[in-house]
Amino acid sequence: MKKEEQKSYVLMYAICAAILIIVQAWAIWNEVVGKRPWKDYQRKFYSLLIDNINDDIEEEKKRFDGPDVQKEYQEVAQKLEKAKKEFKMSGNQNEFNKLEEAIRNIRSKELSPLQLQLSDIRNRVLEEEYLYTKDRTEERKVILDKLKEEASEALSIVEKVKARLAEMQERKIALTTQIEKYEEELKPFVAPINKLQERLTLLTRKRPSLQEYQIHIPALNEVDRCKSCHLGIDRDESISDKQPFKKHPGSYIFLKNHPLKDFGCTVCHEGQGGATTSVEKAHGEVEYWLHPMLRGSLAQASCIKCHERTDDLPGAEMVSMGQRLVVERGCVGCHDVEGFPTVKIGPPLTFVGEKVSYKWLKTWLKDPHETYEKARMPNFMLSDEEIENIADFFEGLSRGELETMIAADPDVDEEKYQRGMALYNSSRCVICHPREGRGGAVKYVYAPDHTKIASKISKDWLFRWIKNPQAYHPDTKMPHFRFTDKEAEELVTFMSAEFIDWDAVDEEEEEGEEVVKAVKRDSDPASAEKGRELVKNYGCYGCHEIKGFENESKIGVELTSFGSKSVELLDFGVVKDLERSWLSWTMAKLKDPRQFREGIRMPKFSFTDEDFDALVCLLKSFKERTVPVNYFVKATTVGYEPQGKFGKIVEDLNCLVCHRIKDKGANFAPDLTYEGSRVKREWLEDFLRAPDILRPLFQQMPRFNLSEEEIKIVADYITLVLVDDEVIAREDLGEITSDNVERGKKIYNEKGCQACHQIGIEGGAVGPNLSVAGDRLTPEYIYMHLKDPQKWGSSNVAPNYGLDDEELTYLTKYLSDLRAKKVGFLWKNTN
Amino acid sequence: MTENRVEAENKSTNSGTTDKVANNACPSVRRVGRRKFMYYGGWGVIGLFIASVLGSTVRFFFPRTLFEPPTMYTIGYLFEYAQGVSERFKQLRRIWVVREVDKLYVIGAKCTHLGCTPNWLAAEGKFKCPCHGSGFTPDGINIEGPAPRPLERFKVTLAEDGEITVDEGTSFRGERREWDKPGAFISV
Amino acid sequence: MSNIIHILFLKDNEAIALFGIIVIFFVIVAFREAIKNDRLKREGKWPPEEQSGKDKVLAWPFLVRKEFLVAIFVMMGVLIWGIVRNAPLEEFANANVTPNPSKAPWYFLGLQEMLVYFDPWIAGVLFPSLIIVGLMAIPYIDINPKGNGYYTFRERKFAVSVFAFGFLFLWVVLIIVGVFFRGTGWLWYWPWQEWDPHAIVAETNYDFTQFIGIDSKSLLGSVIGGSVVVMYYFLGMAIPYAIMRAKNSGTLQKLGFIRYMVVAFLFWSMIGLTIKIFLRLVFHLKYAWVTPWFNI
Amino acid sequence: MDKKSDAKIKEVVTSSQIWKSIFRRKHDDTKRSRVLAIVGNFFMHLHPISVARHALALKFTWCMGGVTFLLFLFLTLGGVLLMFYYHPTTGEAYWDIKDLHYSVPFGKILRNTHRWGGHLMVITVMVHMFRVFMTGSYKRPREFNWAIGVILLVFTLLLSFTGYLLTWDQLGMWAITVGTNMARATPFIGHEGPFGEQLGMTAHNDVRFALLGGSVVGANALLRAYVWHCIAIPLIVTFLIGVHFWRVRKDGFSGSL
Repeated sequence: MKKEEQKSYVLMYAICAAILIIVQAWAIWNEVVGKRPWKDYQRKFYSLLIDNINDDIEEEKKRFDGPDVQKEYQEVAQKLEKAKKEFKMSGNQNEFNKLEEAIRNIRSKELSPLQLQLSDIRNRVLEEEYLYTKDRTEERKVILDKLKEEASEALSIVEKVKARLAEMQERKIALTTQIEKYEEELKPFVAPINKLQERLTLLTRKRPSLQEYQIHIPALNEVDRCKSCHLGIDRDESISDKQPFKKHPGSYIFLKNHPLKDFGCTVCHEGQGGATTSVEKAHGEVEYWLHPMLRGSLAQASCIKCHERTDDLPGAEMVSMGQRLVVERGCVGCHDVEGFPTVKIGPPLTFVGEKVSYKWLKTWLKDPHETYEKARMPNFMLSDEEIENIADFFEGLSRGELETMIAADPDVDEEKYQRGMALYNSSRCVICHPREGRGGAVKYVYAPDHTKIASKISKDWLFRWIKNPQAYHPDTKMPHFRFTDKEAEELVTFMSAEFIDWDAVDEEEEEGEEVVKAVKRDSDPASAEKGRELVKNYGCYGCHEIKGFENESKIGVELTSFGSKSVELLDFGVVKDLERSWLSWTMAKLKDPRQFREGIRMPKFSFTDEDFDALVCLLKSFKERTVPVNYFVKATTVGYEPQGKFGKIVEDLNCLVCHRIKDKGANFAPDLTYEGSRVKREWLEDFLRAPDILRPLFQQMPRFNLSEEEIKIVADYITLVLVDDEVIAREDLGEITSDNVERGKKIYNEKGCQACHQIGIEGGAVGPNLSVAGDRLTPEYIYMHLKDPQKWGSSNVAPNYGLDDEELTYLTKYLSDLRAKKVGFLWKNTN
Repeated sequence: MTENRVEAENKSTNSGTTDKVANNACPSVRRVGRRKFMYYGGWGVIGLFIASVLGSTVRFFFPRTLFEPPTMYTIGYLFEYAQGVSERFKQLRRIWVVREVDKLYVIGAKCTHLGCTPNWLAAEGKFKCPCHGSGFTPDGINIEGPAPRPLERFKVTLAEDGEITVDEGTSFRGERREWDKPGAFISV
Repeated sequence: MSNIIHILFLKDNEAIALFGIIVIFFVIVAFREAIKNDRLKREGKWPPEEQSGKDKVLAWPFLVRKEFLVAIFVMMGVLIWGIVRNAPLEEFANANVTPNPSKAPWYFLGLQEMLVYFDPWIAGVLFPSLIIVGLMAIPYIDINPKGNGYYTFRERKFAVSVFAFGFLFLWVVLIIVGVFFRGTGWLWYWPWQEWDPHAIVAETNYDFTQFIGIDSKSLLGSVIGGSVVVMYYFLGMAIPYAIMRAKNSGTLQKLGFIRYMVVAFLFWSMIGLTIKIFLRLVFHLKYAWVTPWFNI
Repeated sequence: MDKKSDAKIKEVVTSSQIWKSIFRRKHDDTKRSRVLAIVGNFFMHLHPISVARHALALKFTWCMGGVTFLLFLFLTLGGVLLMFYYHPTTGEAYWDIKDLHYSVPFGKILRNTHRWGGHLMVITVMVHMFRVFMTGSYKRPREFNWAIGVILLVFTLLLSFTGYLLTWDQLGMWAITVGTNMARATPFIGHEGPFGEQLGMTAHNDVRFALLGGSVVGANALLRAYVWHCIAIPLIVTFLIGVHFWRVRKDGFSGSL
């Protein structure tokens, strides 16, 4: 072994040093290039931008070189040449130069020294003034006055010089008016190209340096650097349809209302706004970042952060649908969510034993969607034994008054049957209740399918139900039709003969059972007790009112902060091949709730794919709000409640299931907020008595058989309360004469109104029939409506034609003149 | 690294090694030459490394992004300003908005002497800096005290919706006759 | 297998893996050197010429150049490490959400692992204090003049064994266990097992006196438990003392009574720690001594 | 390179006034100037003039003490740089770290090396101690220096520990929570320790409260960790390292038989 003194480490030293410098180079590369992907994107963006501008220039040039444009251009150019020549020839140029010289001279030699002198005097005046306020001696006063005089003198001199200057300038300008005029005229020809060229040179010579763009919003405690890659996000046009160069879609709704500088990106889209080193990190799709980016419509989950109400919010359709679904489909029956009311969406089961047949109950429990496609009740995937137990339990829920369950009965009095059918039609049951999948047009009303209803429920119950639905189910959406006992009986007769499940009848006939009249059976108490336990276990009382379960608490997990639940807290159980993310878990859970392990009680819902997306979107929004108060958008109208007797009728008839008044209710039927200004009282009363055919069949309002007194209450309320001040203010529209009616008709035809509206038997069926518009609508309303159709109710699809006042007046008069007698086509009530 | 010294040491202290050197003089010389190269090369590389670390450190002191108030902002609409000097945005943005008969412009509230914030003395109709007594006319021209040049003006433009936008990134200096340039004012 | 790689690159764990490798490497180096030296000694070749301490070499340049090389090497390593691997940064601190598992910094994981077996005041306060005091006391209680300045095992069997046990087993191994074998819910996971936050393990522990049918919280239980602990220390100290005394041991004479007591107390505390771990793992012993104020 | 010109350049450089003003004396390859290189240089003065031959061997010293010191210097410098972009407040700390990762030039590598270097220093300190024990180097006359070393070990752990919280993330926060929760079990002065309750200790007056400046890991704890980590402990450690080195120089390297 060598002694230490003889050893040489120089080779090792050289190697280490070399590696060290390489590592340092690596570190620098990493810093400058490796971790800065946005530099590449920005370079690409600018090159794309230049390409785009080049294309535009080419196009502009082609346009400019076109013969027509060239001809015009040359003409003006020649005129300009001539003007210039004249300017030179006539000696104007010399004068121009002289004037310019003179102006310069006056400015520098006269005005500047004078102004300096003036400010000096002014300063002295101020000083003297100050001193005078201190001692108030006469000498000072004298000096001060003298100075002031001097100052005003100097000022007048300055003013004079200025006036001279102005005059000279005017003369100077006058000399070149001709040239300037033609130059102005030439500008539009070359302006687009010049502008583009200017942008191009700016981009190629003085391109913005590659840099991190940052939006810092202290109020939101937010730093977004998204624009570093998405450079074109707030441009008016996309320069490429690929990310990250695209512009923000739907920018009218989103970016215009939420300027980037005040909102940034992550307040809606989440993700890791500050991250710039890789795409995954920036989008927050990495470990330890709790808020991965909400792409596309999922970003609607953030609307709720600030917007108290989303149901009318454009661009928030998905999340508002989710909000509706959560209530409509009974999610809140099992899960507590802050801000959502607890509603029992199912019918009460208090005396269900006397309502439905045992057999039907069993098929229903097996899978509600088999029986009724639109059923809201989910499939609990019960075993046959469980079904039997529950059915036994429900069978016992009865007052025991009904000895027999009499339902379907095909052999009935023909006359009664016919009258029942007419009543069934005029009551327009089919608007809500589908028959073999047809009908049921009202959104979000889940009325049972009538097809096999006779095999389901007892006649007696049906009779009582039709007479007064709210007696059995206070929250039902079914209106209280004012049927007489006779009418109700006819209806029941018709229904029990018409809506029989013939398949089941065939089946039973084969089995040799009693077909129609199923005798009420006594249920086994032990089985019923088991059923009771099952009802408790599955939390049926979340949606249905069931006696004995009034004080039970909801069986589901609270969802208030579900959106921010971390993946570790989600139980994937036996499912192995699912991506470990919130999104995929939630989707899987909604689609097949029980796949994770045994013993999960959540049932399977029949949602469409759209529903699933909407629910996931809403669930994502369930997290604590963090926006400052001034970002919060309160609902514009506070809950309107119809008052008094009118309110009672509205509740009884469930008017708001279809109509909307002051932002409350649905938008299936016309908005009634300003109905008082819209329709004439006489027509309104007639309509309530016997609704006219105004709209296509499935939208026609049913006849509720209101009493005269009730009709008066409703009409009073509508004409007095539901009015718009603007419409009332315009009462003076003048007389209706045949002359101006004719002119109005001409406008009507010119504007193509008949394409959508029907008058008599002509015209389209998109808009309401206008044959008796004059009877129905007030002229003031017609006028205002024609002026700005969109303003009057969201369902109005009528385009705004931008008619002037005169045209409006004539058109109004024409329409007001459309009355029953004039058209000669009397509309009869349907019954 | 200290090989040349080692060689010297060997020669001076340990006579035994001289034989070796004598025996194979040629390879040794070449070896020494290469060693020397590596030695100096090594120091050069280390020097480069230290220099680049220092360079990186200098770069470190220049952040890419700042958390300062924006230099581009809006100050409302034309009709909100009456003739004269408005102090509406002095607290928030340190500017004065001045409206004359035919134009509107924005003056930065920063004395051109040593950067203090002057006061607007409405009664006397001038800006007065408390630090060294510089005075400026309402349009920003220095009239008294040590201030070397007029107050600076910032770029103003009208946005599409009619809001006035100020861009502090571009300033106009009176002594350079920049106040008549487009962008220095909005004509009313 | 993928699980262990996952755990390896979690948080600061790669540093701990490196720690393990470095420790193993240097333990091998140390004991190889020690055995070599011991052999030389036995063969009478001691002291070797270069360890005489009289043969000196100038610090400049021979020491400095080596230090410089090592410095370059270390900087290189740290730089590469810093480029290749990012320092951990988890979610924003949230006092309402405790990550599972929730671990102390790695060098305290030995202590955290001890928390499984002892109450916090022992594992987190008493033992760390004893470790610090004990370490500082080493030069004063190790009166063996041999082995000063060279690796040896034969001449310092007791000292090296105890230290190696304390450092390697009670410090390093417990850290490794805490880092790599303790998963969600601080449950034991083998490297090939996946951590399951929903896993359930039934574990019931018993106090010492419960084994003999006496309520550990009663006075009698407390007295019995206390006497067991006291007897452990007393016998542990007294018996070797008596034996050495009987043998007329020179070591004992040199140590003196106070030094002996300190050594014995520290030693039996260390052994007691191991015994408790063993009893917990095998017999599910919870506490040996239960009092209203503290439990051991 | 031509030897003559080489020598000439060297001559010119070393005889210039600037060179002389910095290096004080000539550095030629004589024993005397080599001795003076150590004695006369502020930085080199930590070394003895000459060392035992066996102490040069890496397999003897493992160079762990030196590496620890090197890392300490490196961490101090890097830490000073990191402080330029760090605000020790609960609202900003985490985002500052994120910014170091994403935006600050060379911020990421600086933070990474600071973190890994910190771990490495804890490792090297432990291994250093292990080596000192194995070579028996704590024995007379170096007992006191060993005690200083143990204190330095403790402070190294504390340095790393206090640094953990500064990122204000879940890892740091809960590591500190778990770590400091042990302190509340301190006998007598911790509110959950033996006799603590009897002595009137609560979560608001015990030793953990003093450590955290509150009953939970919050804004005060962050600021305290920051001050301890960046100022107090480095000062103490610097002082102790001085004593440690001074004792090494005075007591000499171990190994003389």
